[in-house]
Amino acid sequence: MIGALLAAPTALVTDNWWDIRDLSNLSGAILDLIEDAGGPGWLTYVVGALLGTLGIVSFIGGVAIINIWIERRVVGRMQSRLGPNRVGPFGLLQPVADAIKLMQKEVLQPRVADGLVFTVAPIAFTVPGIALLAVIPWGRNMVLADLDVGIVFLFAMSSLAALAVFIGGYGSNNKYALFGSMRVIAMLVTYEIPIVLSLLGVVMFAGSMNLNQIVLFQADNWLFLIMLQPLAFLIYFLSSSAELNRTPADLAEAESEIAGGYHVEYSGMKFGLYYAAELINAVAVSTIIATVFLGGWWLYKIDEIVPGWMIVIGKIYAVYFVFIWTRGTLPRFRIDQLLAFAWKWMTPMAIINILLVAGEVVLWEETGWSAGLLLPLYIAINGAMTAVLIVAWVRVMAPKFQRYPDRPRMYDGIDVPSLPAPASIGPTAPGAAPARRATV
Amino acid sequence: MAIKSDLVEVNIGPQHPSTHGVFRMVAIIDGERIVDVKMVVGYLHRSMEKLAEERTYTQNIPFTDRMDYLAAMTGNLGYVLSVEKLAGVEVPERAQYLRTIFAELQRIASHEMATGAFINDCGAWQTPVMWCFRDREKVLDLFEMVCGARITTNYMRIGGVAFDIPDEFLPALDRLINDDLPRRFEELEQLIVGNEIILMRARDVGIVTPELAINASLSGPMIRSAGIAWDIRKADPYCVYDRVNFDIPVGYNGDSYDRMVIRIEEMKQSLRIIRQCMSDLPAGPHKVDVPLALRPPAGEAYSRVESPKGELGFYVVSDGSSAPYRWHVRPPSLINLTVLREMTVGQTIADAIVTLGSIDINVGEVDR
Amino acid sequence: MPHAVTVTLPGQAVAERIRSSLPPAVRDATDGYVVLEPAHAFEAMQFIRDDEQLDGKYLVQLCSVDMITRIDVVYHIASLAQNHIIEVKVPADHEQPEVPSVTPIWVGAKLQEREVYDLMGVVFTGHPELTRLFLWDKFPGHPLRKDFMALPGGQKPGLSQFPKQVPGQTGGEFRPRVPGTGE
Amino acid sequence: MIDDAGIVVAFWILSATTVICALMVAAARNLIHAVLFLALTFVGVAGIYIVLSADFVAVVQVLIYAGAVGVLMTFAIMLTPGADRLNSSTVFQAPALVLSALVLAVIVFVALDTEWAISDRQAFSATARSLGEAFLKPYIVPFEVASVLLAAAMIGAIVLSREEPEDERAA
Repeated sequence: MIGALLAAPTALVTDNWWDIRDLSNLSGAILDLIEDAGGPGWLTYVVGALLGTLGIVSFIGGVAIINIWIERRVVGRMQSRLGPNRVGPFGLLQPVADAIKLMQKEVLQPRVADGLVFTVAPIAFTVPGIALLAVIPWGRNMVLADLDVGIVFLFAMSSLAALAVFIGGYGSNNKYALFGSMRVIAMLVTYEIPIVLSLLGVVMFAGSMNLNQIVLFQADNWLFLIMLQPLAFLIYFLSSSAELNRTPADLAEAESEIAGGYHVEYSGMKFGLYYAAELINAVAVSTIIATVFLGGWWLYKIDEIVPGWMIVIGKIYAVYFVFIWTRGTLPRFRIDQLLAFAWKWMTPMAIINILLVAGEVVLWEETGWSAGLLLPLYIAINGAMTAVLIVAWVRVMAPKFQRYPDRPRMYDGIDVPSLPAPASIGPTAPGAAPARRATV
Repeated sequence: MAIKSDLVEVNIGPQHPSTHGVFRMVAIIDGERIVDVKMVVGYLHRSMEKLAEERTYTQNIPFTDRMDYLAAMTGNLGYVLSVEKLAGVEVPERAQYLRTIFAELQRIASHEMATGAFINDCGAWQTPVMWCFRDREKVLDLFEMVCGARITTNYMRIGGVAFDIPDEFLPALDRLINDDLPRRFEELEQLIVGNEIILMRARDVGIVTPELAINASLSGPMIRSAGIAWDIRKADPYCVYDRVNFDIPVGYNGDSYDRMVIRIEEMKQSLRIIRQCMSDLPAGPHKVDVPLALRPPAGEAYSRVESPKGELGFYVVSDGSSAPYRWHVRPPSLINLTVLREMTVGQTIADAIVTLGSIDINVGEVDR
Repeated sequence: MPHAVTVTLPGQAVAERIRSSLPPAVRDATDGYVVLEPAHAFEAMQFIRDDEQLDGKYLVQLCSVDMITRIDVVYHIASLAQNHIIEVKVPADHEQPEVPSVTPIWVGAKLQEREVYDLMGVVFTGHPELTRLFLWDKFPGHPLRKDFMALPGGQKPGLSQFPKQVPGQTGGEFRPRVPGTGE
Repeated sequence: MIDDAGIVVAFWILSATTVICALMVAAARNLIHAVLFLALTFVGVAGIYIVLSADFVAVVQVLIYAGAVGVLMTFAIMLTPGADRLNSSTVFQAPALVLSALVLAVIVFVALDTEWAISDRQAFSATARSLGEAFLKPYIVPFEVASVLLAAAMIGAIVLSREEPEDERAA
């Protein structure tokens, strides 16, 4: 049996149950068992769905725990410190310890808080993150819900999260939480538009909104969509990092400003749920990027040997590392700069990208030239266009900070210009210049 | 027609992650814009000036550590210089060089803390803070090697320094100054200086005009960021500052970004000073012995030192007895806060936090 | 250029300069400082700041000293351009100390005057917002005054090993040490 | 596909939740709870669309209604100053009940009386592609007119709620 497994690197995935490269064989075998045992029709349907959800929920549960550890270690290494290494070997049990601590902590609820909303909010915030994964194809025929409107389903779920976060902040009836939730809503609503527009470009190329079709498109044309659509990838990455409240856009729980944002009043497992939800949403967005832009379970012929779902997990962690990386280094935008960035930079660029892609797709459909000739040409065009557009946009829209050099000037002695004293000195001296706004 | 929104009073502090200690800022805000700021200080007031009147001149030295606990060496130095001026004590050459070296090391440690905290207020999630703290730890190790304490050093004495440096101090200092810190500062600069997001967050935030800077008697990075080249080490040189050459950085726009960049540049100038002091460090006694219950002649003296926060002055009045009759400290942090209202009104809360971070106050010195 | 050193202008020169335009303002002058009449202190300060020769545009620091018979408010005013310092004292009565505020001249004095009011009890007329800076409003008395006794019964804390008290002073009323006598 | 039993069961569950949530919207004491139940009703309606195999409309329903309109409602409640957050009981409760009972009666009568042309169930067909073509081929004009109208409305909203920048106010 092992021989067959090893001898079949080139053979397509065999369909006997122990071939773990495609888990759908396993679930298929279980369903056949029920069938042979004479179970009613709807039972196999229900059990099939249950098996799928069981797989996804266990994946997301495990990943949420492991990611706490990975994130703290990686950010630790970036800050030239070790990160958790006390609890268990290499600190691996640290997330488990955190989870247990959070579970046994008492859940405080402020007296003035609104009970129903206060409890529903964290749950409503976690569920969309998990539901997002139902649509992701993990293998050639390993997908829980092969929706034909996969991409729109992803947008729907992320917009639900916005409402949940807002009522969480509102429910806890605390000034800082209100700030946090107002900021979150402004940000999420603003950043949904660039997200939708950027993925539109991808859908136009792939010709279908079904995620499995998108992966198959990339498999057939032997390229990743990130090469074809670098601008869409950039826009999607930046807007989703804003949507996930991760630096450089973690406005919602900006510790230094509004200490804790929307989950400031939460404690115990409710806060644990918010904390896990953030990680789950981050993983969900990384999976979307991995599937749509980096080719899901397909990887240049390797997916026959290595199981598809392992490739997807590898890509998830590649994208997730970049999220951690930006979180470790970049400071935070201010709320008005962030919103201006979305309206004045991301949305127009996404629209230009869609126009270009429309032209290319029409050219491809009408002329009917072979993909082999056109696609490399498109890759070159799109890459050049991305670079040109970004440089031009920076030149046109960038705030004029450069009027002062970045480094101070050096004096070797004291030099005090003789200045008239400000005319009249009230409590607020008129000498103070009005705050010149840094318009973005 | 603007949306009518009523004013909300928000307490920033005293228990707040970014107010550098127990400092409370009551902001009246309209939406996110600040309409008025009221400062509440005094949470850390230990009335040191009253206590000092009960102790001899030597017993007062530990007070200066605990005032600006991030720059204890410069605190000691300031007080000791004023008493020496009052009592006319001559300090040996070696002590003067050692004092300069430790004052500059303390400036590096304090500026590391200030820059790290400032970037943390801008929102960078702890990474620059950790880098700055790692370098600051190295400097504190040197302090520990010399006087046993890292923060409250209590190292200067009237007439010199408490202990001479051990033999392994100079090689450790040489390794730190010449091949470790320059690389670290380079790393820090690449991460921060010219970083677009920090430019967007810190440029044109918390602006001080030159006229206001002079009139509000600001000092240190605050007055230099407004474009006025004023540094006590140049204007009124003490110790060996007249024998070493170094530059003072001056900003253009008087905003938070200028202050941050000035602090980084000052750290690099401190390296230059320490190198020159190390090369011509003379031998000889490290202290002139002064009676423990020194009785300076009746009179008064005001002397000042360029501490990392600004001009730290000591006004000591003596009535001939062994305890100072009056012991007043010019607190640069408190006086730099005079313009907090002018800098933050009209800006958002996020800017106010960044401005407060850029002023770099130390609540121990504000409240004394 | 040669290393500048901050010069402390002798009191007599400053007094001459002030008397040239405000004769009654100066009470007396020693080589270290100038003593101003409280009544004309504000105009004198205004003159110090606006005069080209004195050019006192930078208020270095402001504090008060309790001289038992009176309370001196000490100002150090500097000119950054010409790099010199002037020390000016304004005496005020010990029971009801009343000194014109210089905040309209230098904004820097705003917080320092509040601190002096808080700890020494000197009332600065004309100060925009004269409230206590460190202590809470209903704090009894002003701690930095010499007669503010830290311990009941007149016992002074500290300095037990350096006998400073005059025999018989332990307990009972407080006999101030008059400065200058060194006893 | 499963046989009819699953569909019928799903339909009854979904419509039951939708109706209950709709009632709760009216009966909830707190306005924010009302908005939450409103969002739940929209999700219930989306479920019913799925049962009718209109998958694109269902997902868009969740996206537009549950996501955007829910947030819009909460914002509206938050930003109206002085609006007390409780469903105050007004004097019109009785007449409102009577009116709604009447409307319910009419709907039930119409539903029972007319013969619906009940077609047999086809397989679960994907509707997204056909919807797209319908938008751009036969109904291109109304689609463009609608988008122009929406753009105009958006620009109007921005102009209305824009705070005059300082210099204009000063001029």
